[in-house]
Amino acid sequence: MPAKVEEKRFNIQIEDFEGPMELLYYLVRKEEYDIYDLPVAELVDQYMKYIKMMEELELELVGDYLVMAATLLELKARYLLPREPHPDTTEQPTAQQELASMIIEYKKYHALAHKLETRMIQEELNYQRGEFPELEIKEKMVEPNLWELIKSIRKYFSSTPEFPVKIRAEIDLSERLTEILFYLRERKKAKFRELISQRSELQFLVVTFIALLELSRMKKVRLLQRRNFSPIWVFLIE
Amino acid sequence: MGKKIKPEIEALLFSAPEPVQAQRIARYLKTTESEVKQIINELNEDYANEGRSFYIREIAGGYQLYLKGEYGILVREFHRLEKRRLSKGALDILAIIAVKQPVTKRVIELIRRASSDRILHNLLELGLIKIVGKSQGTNAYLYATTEKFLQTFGLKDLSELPSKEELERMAEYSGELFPKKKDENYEQ
Amino acid sequence: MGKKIKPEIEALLFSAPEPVQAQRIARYLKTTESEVKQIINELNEDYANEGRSFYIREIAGGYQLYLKGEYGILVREFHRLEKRRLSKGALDILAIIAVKQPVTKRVIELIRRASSDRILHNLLELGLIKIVGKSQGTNAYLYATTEKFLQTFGLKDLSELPSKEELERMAEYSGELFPKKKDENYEQ
Repeated sequence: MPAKVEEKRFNIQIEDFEGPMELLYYLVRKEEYDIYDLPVAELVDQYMKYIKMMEELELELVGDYLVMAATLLELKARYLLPREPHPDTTEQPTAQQELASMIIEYKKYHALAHKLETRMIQEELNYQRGEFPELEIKEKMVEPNLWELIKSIRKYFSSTPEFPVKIRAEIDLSERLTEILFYLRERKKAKFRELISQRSELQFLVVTFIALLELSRMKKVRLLQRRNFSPIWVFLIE
Repeated sequence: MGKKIKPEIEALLFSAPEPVQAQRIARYLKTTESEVKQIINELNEDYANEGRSFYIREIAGGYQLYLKGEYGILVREFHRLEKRRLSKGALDILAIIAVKQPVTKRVIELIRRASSDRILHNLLELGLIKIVGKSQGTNAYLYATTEKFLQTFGLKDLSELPSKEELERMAEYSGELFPKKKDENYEQ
Repeated sequence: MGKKIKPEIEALLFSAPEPVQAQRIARYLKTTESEVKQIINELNEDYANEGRSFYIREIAGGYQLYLKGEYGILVREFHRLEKRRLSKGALDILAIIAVKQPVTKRVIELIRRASSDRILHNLLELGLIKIVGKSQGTNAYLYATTEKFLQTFGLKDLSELPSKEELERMAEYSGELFPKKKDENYEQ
């Protein structure tokens, strides 16, 4: 059955990157970027290319990658957009610094995770005694921790079904892209806030963000923000 | 050969989750059953000479490492004193008392559908629950959790136990890619 | 006394399915912790001299009988024992918890930029992490590693892991974390 084969292929893809930070770090390595002088726009574009591919594969995990995309797009906007010199001198980290410290922070723990993995593999050859017949333990004993207590409480006092609820991406990127273009053709320009005002879900916001990035890459729109935290404007390029 | 095969047989028995047949060991180590049995005898002689507290016992058609009987009481008493662990049944009863306290044994047993005398007794002994009075109508003891209960589970007070809403949210753990509404509680 | 206490300590360790603290043994056998440790050393010397396939290992804050590593493959193949590996995401989360504990889900997710509910749930189920309370301000659960975590990774205690400061320092040497050259070893 071809569908099954497809599924397998997706799983391999998911395992390649356990999360958006690993993907981002992989891209930094692959492109040999200098962590202290990151080409923010380029890196974000690279990232977007990957998640677009993932979205096409309809990977379930794409949600986290989309949330990260929103963060990255915000950083990219701050990095690229012309900004009026700010009168107050309190130094805020630049988009470049923020992105770098995000990656460094993650990398610290990822390096440790790698060490742990090595130890775990070594540990696999260390065995303890196999059975303890002399203890005559009939009942399973557990460490009295809050998690075990919560599980017991849930057993008696919660009617919620145990199976996980799956929520899938239902907003189509290319559809959203066309919608934005139509909207801008009438008005020539719009505030970003306008474009996301119709619906309040995070997913809608993220897909809109990505659609705008795509349009800007295709040179169909231009993004402009006057200063940090001021409204982002979207102009149609004709 | 003989020098290597002895610790190997010991290793197989040491790590076995159940009695192992001599024949299986022989096949795996490419030797005969009688040699395996002979080495097991040698190991037992070693253990006796060296004053080890265990031996290899022939049981259920196979061989297994066993503690010598004379250490049985010492060891069982040691592990009985081990209060760091609770049975699932004990946790269940603690959960019911924590949520419904003060509560009678009857109510506990109605919820659990199992008799609870022994466990209630143990929990009282461990100081995790206490008797706080008697129920008006039936004159039955009312049980409640103690300070030690809070300490054991790392709680400041009972209000830190999950609310009904929290319990329900927890059941959806794998669906939280997108929160249903943007509420501040997301990601706590 | 010395003659009796040695097999007794051995018996306690032999029958314990988890690491036992020297202090607990000392209290139970009414002796000192240092004597217990010394006898454990003697037992290990005995085992080495007699060519035993196991030894007493210091692990997860206690002592436990372990098979020597050299018999690992032999034993694994005989019993067809398989150990489950953890995903990279689970390892990332364990690394964060190990260093920053006690820590909330929010902090973990800020570093990973990925929802972590499902993995946290699995790690709780595996007994590698535990909930140790709630954070004061936000009322969010605080996570910490368990003894089983130490055991799974063959650690005596948490001090064997690099501290927060050591990790900081590691990160400062950008060369170490971000070698200029692409190297094939990255993540296999």
